[in-house]
Amino acid sequence: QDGGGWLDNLLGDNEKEDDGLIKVGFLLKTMQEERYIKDRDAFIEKAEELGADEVIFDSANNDENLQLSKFENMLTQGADVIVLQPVNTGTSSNMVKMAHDSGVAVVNYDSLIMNSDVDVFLTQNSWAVGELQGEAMVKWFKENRGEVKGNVVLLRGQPGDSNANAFSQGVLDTVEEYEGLNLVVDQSHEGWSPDLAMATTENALTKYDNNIDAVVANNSGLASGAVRALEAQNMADSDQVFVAGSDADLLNIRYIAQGKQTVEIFKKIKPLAYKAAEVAVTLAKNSDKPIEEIVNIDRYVDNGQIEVPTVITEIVVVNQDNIMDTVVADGYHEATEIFEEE
Amino acid sequence: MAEEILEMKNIIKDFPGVRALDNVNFCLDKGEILALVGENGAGKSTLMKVLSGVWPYPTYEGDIYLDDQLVRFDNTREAEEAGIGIIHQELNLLPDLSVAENIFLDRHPLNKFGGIKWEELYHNAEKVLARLNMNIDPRTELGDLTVGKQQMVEIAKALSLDTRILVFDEPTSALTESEIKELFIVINELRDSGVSIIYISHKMEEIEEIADSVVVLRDGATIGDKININQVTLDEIINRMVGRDINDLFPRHEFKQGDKTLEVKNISVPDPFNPKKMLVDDVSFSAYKGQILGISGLMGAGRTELVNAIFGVYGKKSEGEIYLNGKKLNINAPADAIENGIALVTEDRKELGLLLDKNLVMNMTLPSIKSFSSKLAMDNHAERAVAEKYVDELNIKTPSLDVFVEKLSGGNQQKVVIGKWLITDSDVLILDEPTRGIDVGAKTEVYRLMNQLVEQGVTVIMISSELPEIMGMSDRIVVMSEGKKTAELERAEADQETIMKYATGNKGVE
Amino acid sequence: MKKFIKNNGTFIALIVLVIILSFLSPSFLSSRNLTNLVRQVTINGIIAVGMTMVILLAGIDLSVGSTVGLSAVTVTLLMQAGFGMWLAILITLIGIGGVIGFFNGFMSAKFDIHPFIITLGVMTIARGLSLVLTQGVSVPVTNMTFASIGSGYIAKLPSLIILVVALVLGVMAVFKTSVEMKSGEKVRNKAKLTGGLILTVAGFLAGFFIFIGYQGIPIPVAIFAVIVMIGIYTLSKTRFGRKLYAIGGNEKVAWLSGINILKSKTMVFVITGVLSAASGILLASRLNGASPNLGTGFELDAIASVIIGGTSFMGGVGTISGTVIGAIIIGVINNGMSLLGINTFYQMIVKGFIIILAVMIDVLNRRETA
Amino acid sequence: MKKFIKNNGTFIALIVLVIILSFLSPSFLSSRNLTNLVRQVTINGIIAVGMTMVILLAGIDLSVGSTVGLSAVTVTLLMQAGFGMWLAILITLIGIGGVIGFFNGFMSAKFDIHPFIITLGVMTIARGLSLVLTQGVSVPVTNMTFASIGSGYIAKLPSLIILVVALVLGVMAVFKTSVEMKSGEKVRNKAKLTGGLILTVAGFLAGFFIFIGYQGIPIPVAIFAVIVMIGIYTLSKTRFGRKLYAIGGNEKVAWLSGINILKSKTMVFVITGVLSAASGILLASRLNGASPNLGTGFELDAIASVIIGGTSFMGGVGTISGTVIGAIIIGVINNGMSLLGINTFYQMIVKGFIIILAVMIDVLNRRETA
Ligand SMILES: Nc1ncnc2c1ncn2[C@@H]1O[C@H](COP(=O)(O)OP(=O)(O)OP(=O)(O)O)[C@@H](O)[C@H]1O
Ligand SMILES: Nc1ncnc2c1ncn2[C@@H]1O[C@H](COP(=O)(O)OP(=O)(O)OP(=O)(O)O)[C@@H](O)[C@H]1O
Ligand SMILES: O[C@@H]1[C@@H](O)[C@H](O)OC[C@H]1O
Ligand SMILES: [Mg+2]
Ligand SMILES: [Mg+2]
Repeated sequence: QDGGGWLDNLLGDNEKEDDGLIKVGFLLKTMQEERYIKDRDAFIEKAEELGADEVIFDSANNDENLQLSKFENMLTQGADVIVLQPVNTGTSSNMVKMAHDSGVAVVNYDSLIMNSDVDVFLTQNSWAVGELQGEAMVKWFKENRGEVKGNVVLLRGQPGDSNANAFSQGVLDTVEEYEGLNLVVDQSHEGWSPDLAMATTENALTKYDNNIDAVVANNSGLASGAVRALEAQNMADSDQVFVAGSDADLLNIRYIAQGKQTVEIFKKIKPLAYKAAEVAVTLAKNSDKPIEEIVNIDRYVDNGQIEVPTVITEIVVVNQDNIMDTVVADGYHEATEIFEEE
Repeated sequence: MAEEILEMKNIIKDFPGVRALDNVNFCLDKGEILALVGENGAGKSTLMKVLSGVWPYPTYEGDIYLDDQLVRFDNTREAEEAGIGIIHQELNLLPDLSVAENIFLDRHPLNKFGGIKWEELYHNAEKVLARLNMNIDPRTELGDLTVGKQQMVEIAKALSLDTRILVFDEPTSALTESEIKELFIVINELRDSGVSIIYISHKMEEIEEIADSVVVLRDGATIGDKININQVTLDEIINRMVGRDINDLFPRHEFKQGDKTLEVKNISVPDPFNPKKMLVDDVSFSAYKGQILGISGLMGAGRTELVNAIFGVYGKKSEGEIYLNGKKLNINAPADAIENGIALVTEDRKELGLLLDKNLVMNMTLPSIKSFSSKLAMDNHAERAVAEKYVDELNIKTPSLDVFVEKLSGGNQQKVVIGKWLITDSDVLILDEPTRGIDVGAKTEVYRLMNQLVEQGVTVIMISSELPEIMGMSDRIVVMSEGKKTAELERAEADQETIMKYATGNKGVE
Repeated sequence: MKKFIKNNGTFIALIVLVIILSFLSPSFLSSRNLTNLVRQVTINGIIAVGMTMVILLAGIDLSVGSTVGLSAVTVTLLMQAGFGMWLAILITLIGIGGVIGFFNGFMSAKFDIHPFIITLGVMTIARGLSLVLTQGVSVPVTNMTFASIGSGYIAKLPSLIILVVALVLGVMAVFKTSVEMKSGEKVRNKAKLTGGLILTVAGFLAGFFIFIGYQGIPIPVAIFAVIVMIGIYTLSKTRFGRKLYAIGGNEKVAWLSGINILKSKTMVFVITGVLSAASGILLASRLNGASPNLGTGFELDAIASVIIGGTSFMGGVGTISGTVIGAIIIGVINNGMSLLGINTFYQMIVKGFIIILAVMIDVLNRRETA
Repeated sequence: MKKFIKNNGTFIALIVLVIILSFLSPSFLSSRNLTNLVRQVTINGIIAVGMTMVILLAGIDLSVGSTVGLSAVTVTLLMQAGFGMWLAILITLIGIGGVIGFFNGFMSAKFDIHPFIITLGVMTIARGLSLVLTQGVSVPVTNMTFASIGSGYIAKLPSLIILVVALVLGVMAVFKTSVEMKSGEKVRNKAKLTGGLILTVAGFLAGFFIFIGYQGIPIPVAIFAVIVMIGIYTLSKTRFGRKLYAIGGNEKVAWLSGINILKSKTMVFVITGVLSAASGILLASRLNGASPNLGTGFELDAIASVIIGGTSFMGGVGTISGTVIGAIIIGVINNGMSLLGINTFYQMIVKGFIIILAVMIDVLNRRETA
C-alpha cells in the first residue's frame, strides 16, 4: 500500500486488494519457551524456500487479547494466509471468522481452535502428550516395580491454561485406568513456574515421607523443579522415581542423560513447521483449491462446529537410550551440550 | 559602630505570576535582634528562605555577603554550615520520631561501626532542652507533645546548630505566655553571646519587647531603612506596613443580646491514647444571637477538641447534647453540623482548612456545593459569581479566582477559609484561632467581619490564645483548663488576671 | 501556543509517535489499521476511565484484571445456563463488577486500609473464582447476537450522522467554554476559541477518515466514546466529580467541609468495578468465548494509561481526556511495533522505555512551566 | 500482655495459623517441613527486606520480579561463558541489581516521578532483556558448586554453635534494650525483659527443633538471616536508617533538615535491586538453571509481605522484623495449603482472603489501641 492507498480505501470497498505478493502470517502464542525459536526459524526458512515473498511473524506473550490484536494487524498488513497457534483454544474462533470475512485462510497450528470453521489443523497431537507420558509411566512401573502401583504427582502448568488441561487429561486417564495408581497431588502452577513446582514437590515428599513413585509434569520447566526437589532427598534417580516432562528443554535432556529424569516428550518441531509452511504457501498461491488436494489429511477432528481436516506429525518419548536418535539427530540439541562435563 | 555580619543585596525572587522579592536590600549587625515585619505576603519568609538555602542560587537574583564574603548556598545544609539557622514558620518536625532524633536529625553521634550512640544522643538532647528550661524526656515521641512543646523542640533544634545568625519566623504563634518568656530569655542570652537574630512576628507587643531594630517589608520591597526600635512608635511601624493608620485595633460594636441559639450540654471527649483521660470533660455552655462568645485558655486546654466535638469530628466517640434554637441535633459528622447551620473555621488552615492546590472558587464553594449544583451539573457561573462577591467583600488580595490558594499569603488564605464558611449562610460560626499568623491589617478586617456577622444575626464563637483579642472582641468568655470549663465571665468582669487565674486551673464557680 | 505545548506534552508525544510510525510502516495510517487500533484500545481504555477516578482519590485498583476475567466467564456461563443476553450482561455488570467494586471501596474506606492491599487480595480471589466457576476450562459463547457486540460496526451512514452531530455539539461547546469572566464581564478568549475549533474539526476529520474510510464506527468504540464522554462530564461538571477532586486534594479538608468520604470512595470503586465488568463482557464477545485467565495484567496497562495521561499518584489532579491519550499511546506502541514486526522481546524493552519517556516528557514540561 | 497482643497482631495471627495447620496436617509441624518452609520463604523474604525500605520511603518497586529473572539468567550465562562462580555472582549483583536499582532510584528521585511508573517501565524492560539474552530459552547451570548454594546445609554442629551464639547475643541485647530512662534514672523494664527473654529462648528452641532436628541450617536461610539482621541494624541503629524514617515521615521536613533525599532514595533502590539480584541468584542455584520468566509476579508477594508486616503505604512507619513475619505468613499459607492438597483454584481464593484478613486484624487492633 503506497501513498494513494488510503484514498482508495476511503472510496472503494474494503475487500483485500491483491498486491500479487505471497504474504504468509505466522502467529505463535509466545516466544517464551525453548521450542518456539525453532518453530519460527524452520517455518520461515521453508516458506521462503517455497516462494513466499514475505513472512509476517509475531507472537502474543500468552495473552489471548493481545493475540487477537496481532491477528488483526496481520490482516491489515495483507497476509494471504495466516498460520495460527492459539493462546487459548476456547477463545480463538473469532480470529478465524475475521480472517474468512476478509478472504484469508487460517492454518491452525499445534492446538485445535474450538467452534470454528478453520481450514486445516496441523498438530503434533498435543493431547497425546499426556497419554504418552502415561504410557511411559506404566511401562516404567512394570519394568522397575513389577506392578503398576504407586503414588503419582501431577504438576500442571498455568491454572486454566488450555494446553495444561489437555496434557493433564491424558495423565488423569492413565491414572484412572490403573487401580494401583494413586494420584496424591494434583496442583497447578501460575506462570508455569519451576520454583513453585519445586516447592510443590518438596511438600509432597514431606507429606508422603518420600513415598512418591512418579512425577508427571506438563512441561520441562516444571519437571526440572521436581528433579531438584528429588535431588535434595537423593531420589533424583530415574530408576527410583519416574519423572516425565514435555518440551525436551536442554536442562531436562541433560537430566535424562545423567539418569536423574526418566522421560521427556519431544514434539518434533521441524516436520510440523515445514508442513505448516508448505500448506500455507500452497494455500496462498491457490486460494480456491480444496484442502484435500493440497495436503494429505490424516483424520478429521470435531471441534464443535465442523470436522476439521487434520494433519498429524510425530511426537516421541525421549529416554536415556534414544537421546542420540531423537533430539540430537533432529538437530534440536547438540550432543556436546547434553553430555558436557560437569 | 556595630560590625555588619550579613548583607543581602538587590534580592529578587519570582514565583510564577508573583514577584515575591523586588530588589530587597537588607543588612544585619553582629549581636543584634532585628525584627522583620510586614503584612502577610510581604515576602518575609521568602527572604529568609533565600538566606537559609531553601531557595538555592540561582532560583533568586542578587547577592548575599556573609562577613563581606559572597555566599551562594545549594541547600540548607550549606547554609547551616555557614552558621545560619532558621526556625520556619511551619513546624518542620517528624511526629513519629523521638524528640532527640528530631533535634539531631541526620546529626546523630556515631560509633566506629556507624551505629548510633543513643545514650550520647539523648544526653546531648537533654542539654539543649535544658537551655530552654524544658524538662522533657528526649525519648518521647514528638507527636505526644502539645503543639507548643513541639514548637520549643523546633527551637531547640535550631539552637543545637551553633549558629551565628538565627532566624525566628513567627515562633510564638503556638506558645504559651510562659513559654514565650522562656524563649525571650534565651534569645537575649544568644544576642549577648554574639549571635545575630532575625525575628519575624505579627505580634507588635513582642517586637516592642525584644527587638533592637526593625525592618519593614511591603509588597516585596523594604519600606525605609533599618530603624532603631527606640526611634519609632508602633503606630509608625504599622503605618509603614499597611500604608495607612489603624487607629482602632479592636473595633468592637455593642449589640443587644438576642435569643439563645446554640446550647451544648455535657460535652466530653476521651483521649484516644488514654481512654481514662478526658481531653474535654463535661463542658456545657450557651451562645446567643447578637453576641460573640470567646473561649479562652492555655494551649492544650481542650478548646479545639470542644468545638470539634460540636462539629461532629469525633462521631460517636464524643458525648454530650447539642441544641440549636431549642431543637436537639444529632451530629455524627461535619456534614451533619453543616446541614444544621453550624460552621467551623479550623485552626490549622493549611492541613484542615484549604485544598492548597485548588483554586479559590473550588475552596470557597466546597461546603455549600449543593447550592451550586443540580443533580446533574454544577453551575459554574453561579459559583464564580459568589466567589467573586466574597473576594470583594473580604478584600482578598489575589491575582485571579483561578490561583491555587497555596500561592496566597497567610492572611489571604485565612480570609478564603472564612469566606468558604460565610457562603454556607450558617447560623453559628465557630472560629478557632482566626487571627493566628495574620498581620495587623488583616486582623482588624477579620474583627470588622465578625462585627458585621453579629449584626446580621449570626452567632459567633471565637477561640483565641491572645488575651487582648479575647478581651477586645468577646461579649462573654468561657475559660477552660485541662479539658474542664473553669469559668464563664461577662465582659465587664474579664480582665487579664481573672482570665489567667482560671486558665491556669483555678476551678472557680460555674 | 507555547502554553498549549507545555500543557499537552503527552498529546504532542502521541502526535510525534503517530508521525514516526506512519513513515516507518505504510499500513499504519490506513483506515483499516486505525479502526483496528482504536478498537484494540477500548478494552483497556474503558478500565482506565475508572482507574482515573480511583487514582484521583490517591487510590489504586489491582483487581480490575481479575474482574475482567470473572465477568467474561460469568456472562458467558449465564448465557449458557439459558439467561437472555441482556439479563446476563446486567447481572454481570451489577453482580460481579458492582459487588467487587463495592467490596473494594467499602473495605478500604471504612477500615482505612490502603486499597492496594484490599484489591490485591480481591485480585487473587476473583481469579480463583473464575477458575472455580469454569473448572479451569474456557467457555464458548452460545449466543450469536452476543458475539456481534464486540465485532460489529455502526453502518457508515449512521456513523457519519453521529460524527456530524458530534462535530456540531463540539463546536457549540467550544464556543460556550471559550467565554471567560473577566472582572465581571464576559469576554471571548480568542486563542481558546481557535484552538478548540481546530481540535474539534481535526477530530472530526480523523473520525471521518478512520471510520467512514473503513466499515463505520465499531460498536466497542462507540461504547467507549459514550463512557468517556460521561466520564469527562462527571468529573468536570457534576458535584460528584468535584467531590473527587476535593477528596483527592486533601481528604481531611473535604471531610470537614461536609463531604461523605465513605460514600464517594465506595462509589468510585463501584464505577471502576462495573467498567471492568463491561470491559470483560466486551472481551468475551470479541473473543467469542471466555477463559478464566482473561484480563491477567490488565491493571498495569490501565494504571500506565492513567499516569501517562497526567493523573497524579498523589491524588487530586488528573483528567479522563488525559487518560484516553495515555491509553491511545499504549495502543499505538503495541500496534506500531507489531506492524513493524519487531521481535516481541524487543517490543517489551521499547514499551518500557516509552512509558518512562512519556511520563518524563510530561513531568519535565510541567516543571518548566511551574 | 494486652499491649503486647495489640502491638503484635500479625505475630499472633501467624501463631494461630501455625496452630490450626498443625492440627489439620500432621506433617506440617515436622522439622523437615519447617526447614522446607523456611527455605521456601527466603527467596521472597530477601526481596521483601529491600521492599520494606522502599515502602518506608512511601515508594514502591515493581521491578523486583524482573530483576530476579534477569539476574538468574545473567549469573547462569556468565558461568556458561566461563566466568568463575564468585565473579559471575559479583557482576550480577552489581551489574544487574545495582544498576537497575540505581536507575529506579535516581530517575524517580531526580525527576520526581513516582517510582510506580519508573519501576513499571523497568519491570517490562528487564523482562524483555532476559528474554533477549536467552532467546526465550532456559539456561542450565554448568557449575556444581553453584548448585549447592541453594540446596546446601550448614552441618549440624556448626549450626548448633551458630544458634547458641545467636541465643547469647539475643539475651544480651534483651538485657541492654530493657533498660529505660525514667526521670533521668536508668530502670529496668521488667515486662520488656521477661517478654524479650521468652521470645529469644522460644526462637532458639524453634531453631533447634527445626534445623538440628533435620539437616542443619539451609544455606539460603543463613544468608537470609544475615540480610535480615543487617537490615534491622541498619534501620534501627544507623544514621542512614533513621534518615529513611525521616524522609518517609515527611520528605519536605527531611529536606529542610539538610538530608540529601536523592542520595538516600537512590541508595534504597540500589539495595533493593541488589537484594533482588541475590534472590535471583539463589533461585537459579536452587533450580540448577534459569529461565527468563523466573520471578514473574514476585513483586506482589514482596509487597504483600511488607504490608502484612505492618509497614505503612504512606511511608515513615514500618520494621523489617514485621516484614519477616509477613513473609512467613505468606509462606505458611502456601505451604499449608499445598500440604492439605487444596485445589489450586481454591488456594487462590483462600490466600486472597487471608491477606486481607491479616491486614485487617492489624489495623483494627491498632485502631483500638489508638
Ligand atoms: N512556593 C511558592 N510558590 C509560589 N508563590 C509563593 C511561594 N511562596 C511564597 N509565595 C508568594 O510569595 C509572596 C511572599 O510570601 P511570603 O511567604 O514570603 O510572605 P510572608 O511575608 O512570610 O507572609 P506571612 O506573614 O503570611 O507569613 C506571596 O505572594 C506568596 O503568595
Ligand atoms: N493528635 C493528638 N494526639 C495526642 N494528644 C493530642 C492530640 N491532639 C491534641 N492532643 C492533646 O489534647 C489536649 C488539648 O489539645 P489542643 O491543643 O487541641 O487544645 P486547645 O485548647 O485547642 O489548644 P490550642 O490553642 O493549641 O488549639 C492537649 O493535651 C494535647 O496535647
Ligand atoms: O509447550 C508448552 C506449551 O504447550 C504450553 O502451552 O505452555 C508451556 C509450554 O512448555
Ligand atoms: Mg511567612
Ligand atoms: Mg486549638
